[in-house]
Amino acid sequence: MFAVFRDLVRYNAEFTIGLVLVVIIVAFSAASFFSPVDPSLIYMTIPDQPPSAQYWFGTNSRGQDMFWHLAAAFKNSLIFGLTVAVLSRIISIAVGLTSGYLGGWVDRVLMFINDIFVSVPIFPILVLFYFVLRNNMDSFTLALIMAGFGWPFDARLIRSVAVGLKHREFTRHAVFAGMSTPKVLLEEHLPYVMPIVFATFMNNMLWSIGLEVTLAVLGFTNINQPTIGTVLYWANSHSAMVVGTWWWIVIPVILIVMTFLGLFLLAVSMNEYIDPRSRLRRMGA
Amino acid sequence: MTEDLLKVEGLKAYYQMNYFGVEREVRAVDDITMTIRKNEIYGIAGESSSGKTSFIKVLAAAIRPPMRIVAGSVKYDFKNGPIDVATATPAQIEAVRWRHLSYIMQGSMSVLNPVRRIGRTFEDFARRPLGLSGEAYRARVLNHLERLKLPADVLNAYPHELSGGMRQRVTIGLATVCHPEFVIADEPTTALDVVVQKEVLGLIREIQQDMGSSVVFVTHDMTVHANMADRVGIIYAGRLVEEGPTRQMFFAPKHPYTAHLVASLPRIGDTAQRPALEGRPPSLASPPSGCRFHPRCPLAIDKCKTDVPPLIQVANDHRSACWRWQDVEPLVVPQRHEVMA
Amino acid sequence: MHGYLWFIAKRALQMLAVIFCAISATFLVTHLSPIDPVEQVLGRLSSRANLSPEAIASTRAALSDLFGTGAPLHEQYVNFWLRLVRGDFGPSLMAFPTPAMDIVARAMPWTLGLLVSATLITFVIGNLLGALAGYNQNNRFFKLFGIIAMGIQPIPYYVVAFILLIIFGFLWPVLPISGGFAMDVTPGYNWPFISSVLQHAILPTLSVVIVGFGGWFIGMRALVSNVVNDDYVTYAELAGVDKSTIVGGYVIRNAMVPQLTALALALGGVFSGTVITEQVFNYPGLGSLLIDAVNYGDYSLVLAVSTVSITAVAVAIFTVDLLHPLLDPRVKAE
Amino acid sequence: MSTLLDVRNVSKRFTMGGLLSRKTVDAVQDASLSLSAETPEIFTIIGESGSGKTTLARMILGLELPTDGEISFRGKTVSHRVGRQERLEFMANVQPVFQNPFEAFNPLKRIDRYLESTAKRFLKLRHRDDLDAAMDSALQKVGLSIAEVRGRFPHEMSGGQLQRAAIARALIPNPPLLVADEPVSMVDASLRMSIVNLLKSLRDDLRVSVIYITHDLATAYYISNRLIIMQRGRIVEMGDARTVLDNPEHPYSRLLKASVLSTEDAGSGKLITDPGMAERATALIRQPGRLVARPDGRSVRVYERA
Repeated sequence: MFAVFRDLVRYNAEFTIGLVLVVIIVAFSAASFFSPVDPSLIYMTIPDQPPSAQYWFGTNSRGQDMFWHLAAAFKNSLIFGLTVAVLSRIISIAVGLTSGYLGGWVDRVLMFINDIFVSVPIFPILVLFYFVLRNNMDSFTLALIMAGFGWPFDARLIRSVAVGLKHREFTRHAVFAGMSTPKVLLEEHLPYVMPIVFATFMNNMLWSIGLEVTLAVLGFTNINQPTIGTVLYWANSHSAMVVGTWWWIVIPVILIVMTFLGLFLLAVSMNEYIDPRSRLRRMGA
Repeated sequence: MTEDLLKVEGLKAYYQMNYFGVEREVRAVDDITMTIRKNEIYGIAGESSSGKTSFIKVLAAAIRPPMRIVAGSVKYDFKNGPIDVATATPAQIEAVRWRHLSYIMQGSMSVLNPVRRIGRTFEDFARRPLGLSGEAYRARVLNHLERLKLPADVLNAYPHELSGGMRQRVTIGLATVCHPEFVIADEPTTALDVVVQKEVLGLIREIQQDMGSSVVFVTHDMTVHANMADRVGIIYAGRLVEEGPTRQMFFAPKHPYTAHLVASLPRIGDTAQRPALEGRPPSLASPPSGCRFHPRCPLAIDKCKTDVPPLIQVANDHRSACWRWQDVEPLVVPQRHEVMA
Repeated sequence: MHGYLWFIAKRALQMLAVIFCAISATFLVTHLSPIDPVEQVLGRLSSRANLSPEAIASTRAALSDLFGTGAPLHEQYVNFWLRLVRGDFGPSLMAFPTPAMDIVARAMPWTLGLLVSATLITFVIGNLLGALAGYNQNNRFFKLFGIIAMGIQPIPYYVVAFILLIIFGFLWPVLPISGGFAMDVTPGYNWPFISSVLQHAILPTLSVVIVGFGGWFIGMRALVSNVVNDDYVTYAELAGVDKSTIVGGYVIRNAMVPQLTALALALGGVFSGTVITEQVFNYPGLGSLLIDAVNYGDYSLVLAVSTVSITAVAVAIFTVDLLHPLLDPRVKAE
Repeated sequence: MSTLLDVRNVSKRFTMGGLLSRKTVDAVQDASLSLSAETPEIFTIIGESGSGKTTLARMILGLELPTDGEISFRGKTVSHRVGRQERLEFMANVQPVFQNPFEAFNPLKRIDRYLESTAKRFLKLRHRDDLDAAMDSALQKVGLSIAEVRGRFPHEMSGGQLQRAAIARALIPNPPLLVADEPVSMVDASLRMSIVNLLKSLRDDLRVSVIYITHDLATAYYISNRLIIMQRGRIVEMGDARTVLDNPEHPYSRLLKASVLSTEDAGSGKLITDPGMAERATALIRQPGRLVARPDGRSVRVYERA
């Protein structure tokens, strides 16, 4: 595992850039654990200060030090993304492996449900949830709902691998060696889908954080909790660009782009590492 | 004496790979010299990963990275002039493709475009090299299909609508419709059932005799070679270890590996115990020193471990690369047996 | 042809099932939540002074009818469907007493236009360039293009729309950044109106195109670089088949099959993106409508927009699926 | 004399397509055979692709249920829809041998893991020493030892070693019956005979019966005691291997034999099969006919002329 990591860093520029970006963002958000101020409080400092030695990222119109505020926002958003990714990975692994291995009507039913989830436009649904739940919708509830919608693409991907594995002889061999179905799935098949799980993990984080940003910007989440989205929401509602507090918008946007680019590059380079055909291409180049 | 159509000299083709910093060199074809004559079927036999597929890729001028020709020449003497595919430019190769040099690729399912009708594929492949237009082209194709015992309406079919045998005949048709001088066939019958296999083999032979062209036929199945080839060459670990007229190869092999291949074939009407060859084919990335067969060879002596045996003439038209070729005996004496139909 | 009919029947059934399940889920969400939708809406309404008691009463009646509050759950469910199939979502609160459905119908063409044009542009250009990039892997121009596409692709719709807004609203104000058409033109089939509509559509479309493009480009490039290694392409190259025939008839043709499936799967996401884009550019489509309705607490309208968009996306996916057998003859044989 | 395996009038019909566009394929039709418990033998099922030989094998392993008829092993019906305990009991008696030795083990897992699981499940062994002893004794039977296998991954072993290890794994519960589905069709010539010879020695030295499924008449002749020849789901000829293959009676059996490429005329280039032969054989596909016993012990499918 370490050797793979080392090779990726050494020979895959995309992976290295992605890793550097993600490490920067993670370190930045981890800084919020040492924050001298409670980031949810307002009017703690002089408002509307441009970036300076004292306030690295400036302060906003609500009197918050943007450095610590953004650190907390990124921490919350990353935790949110991780939660969604972990939960939806569990669902997609369970559905994908079971569906692919058992086949028959179990497969048909699961894939039918899967197709429904794929073709439902999630945004109106999330808005509907917000509309009904209003202030009862905290970020964990939102994560649960999004995990409920974030699995079907990847479950299909995992299923297609599992179908292939089912017909490989070692699966039947394992069965005739007396292994039970859960054992076959978890010990024989799971290792094969782990690369997919890792790669889709990143993509899923991107997707959920992006969606959270969107909802928050529109004011459809708990706007008092600092997240990437709520930062933009408040900047918008104070017309930051118009009144000239550009750092309130520009710095978060740069950080967002770094986060998304970093996660995306990690996902892409891992995908490439997994796909044997592109591996072959690489050798030919 | 018949004329030579292809002369391969000192051919070395290696796979050179660099994957995430790990460099690997696989010597798939390691110093092969041979000739192929006009109007003959030359069978190439070898186990999987012996380098036989790489070798015929070179013959077919289908060299792609990571494979590279390291040394040697592959000279054809076509009617439109000689060409060395090891050094020829893409345009020169283009000029001989299909008209003079054609190729039947392994796996009839995957070599046909799944979303294109057979007729379109025929047009793509054959229209330009044939240089015929309209009716003349159509007549030529239909005539060719008839010879392959294929109905005319396969032209309207998609590959997935045909049976395995039909598909294989279509690929043979594609490769032979231009009456090329040289056809390379890579395991064209491996996936077929025995009955269909015999049919298709018969067809290839028939067409070869009609056209008077040369065919290089590659398969690991020795019984196919016994029935198809005029001459057989055995490749082991990237090297040609023996070649000779088919009959001599089967009844008087002069290399222990060939002797073993022939002996291990069971026959109906004969229940004598058949020997098995232990060990495994060597890795082409780090082949054994000396004779590459020595770790599995029952006749191996010390010299075999250090010195590479040259391919020398051992009988009329028969060459072997073995220090002890004079001691090689057929392992199972072939019995004459009445074949009942 | 028989196979094709079965294929259509199967897909149609699937579409209906999607619509049915999604809308049923909508019903369940609103009913399983601890909050009574009717009272919740009315509670918010009473805090607004500018609504007449008449409007409130009529809304209470419509909502109670729609949700059948008080009746057993299954009866409520049946009622809900009965009204839904008639397109009756009750009156909108924002524009009382206009039926919510009418407002949705008015917003629909804007979104549809944006969605269809943006998707078509993205799909065609993205796939074309992606295919060329996949086939000419060592071309510098395409390599650079790929890097740019990769960089833009993961950025959320909102951020891209926002950046465009900043550029064209503040830094270089040459394009209209708000609304569907200018105030001073008369809607109808006249040139000033059409040109105004087109101008106003540029930025919203562009933001959807920019985000979507990268996905298709990267996807197609990867597919093509795989197809290029497939035996039938290698074989055609060995046979000296025309390069243009190979690219068009062999490579792109085969790589398009999975891309079409991907298009069907992407439509839901594109719709979500459109919603956000509309909000940013204040575009008079379903997205802006949905957000306004949520902010206003207009239950009927929210429900109407959700239902219509779920149905529309399902129908769009169905339509794309119908094209599938035309591209892949193997589907019919299934 | 007691029967080990009894296949009685077994048919298998597959339904393709969805609810509306139903299409049925009769993979196996009315097949019967039985193996005796006292005399171990290699019983060969010969057929081309689509003959139903693999389906029949899958039914014997209990992976597929017959649509009609019954398969019983030592008097008990074979099925996968039974309790786990009963299924394990069956698996302890009937074990498969796989087609491709390189595929038989999960490339990401160690080989001994399969052997250990087998010993734990079927022999109910718990202690390290007992497990090792069971594994080693099975490996010895195929010419390997635990030392050669322990801790190794599939890619570290040769095809021959892998196939041996797979067979050793199957032998751990001392099953009286092995089902080998095309065990040599995917391996190189040099490996083929070593596997075929091993199957032979299992029968002769360990008294294990083997159902050997193949399309290759030559190896069938070489190792089998009895055989059946299947054409499109039907058994067309059945009997002693030598009797049948030396002088096949059914037109399809004759066609198969005539299509076998022989090395006896190597170099003479004889590749023509009498075309009437193929016609006669395929003409019979749709007719049911019935199996009739011949004085030399074989049964042949005969057809009433209309």
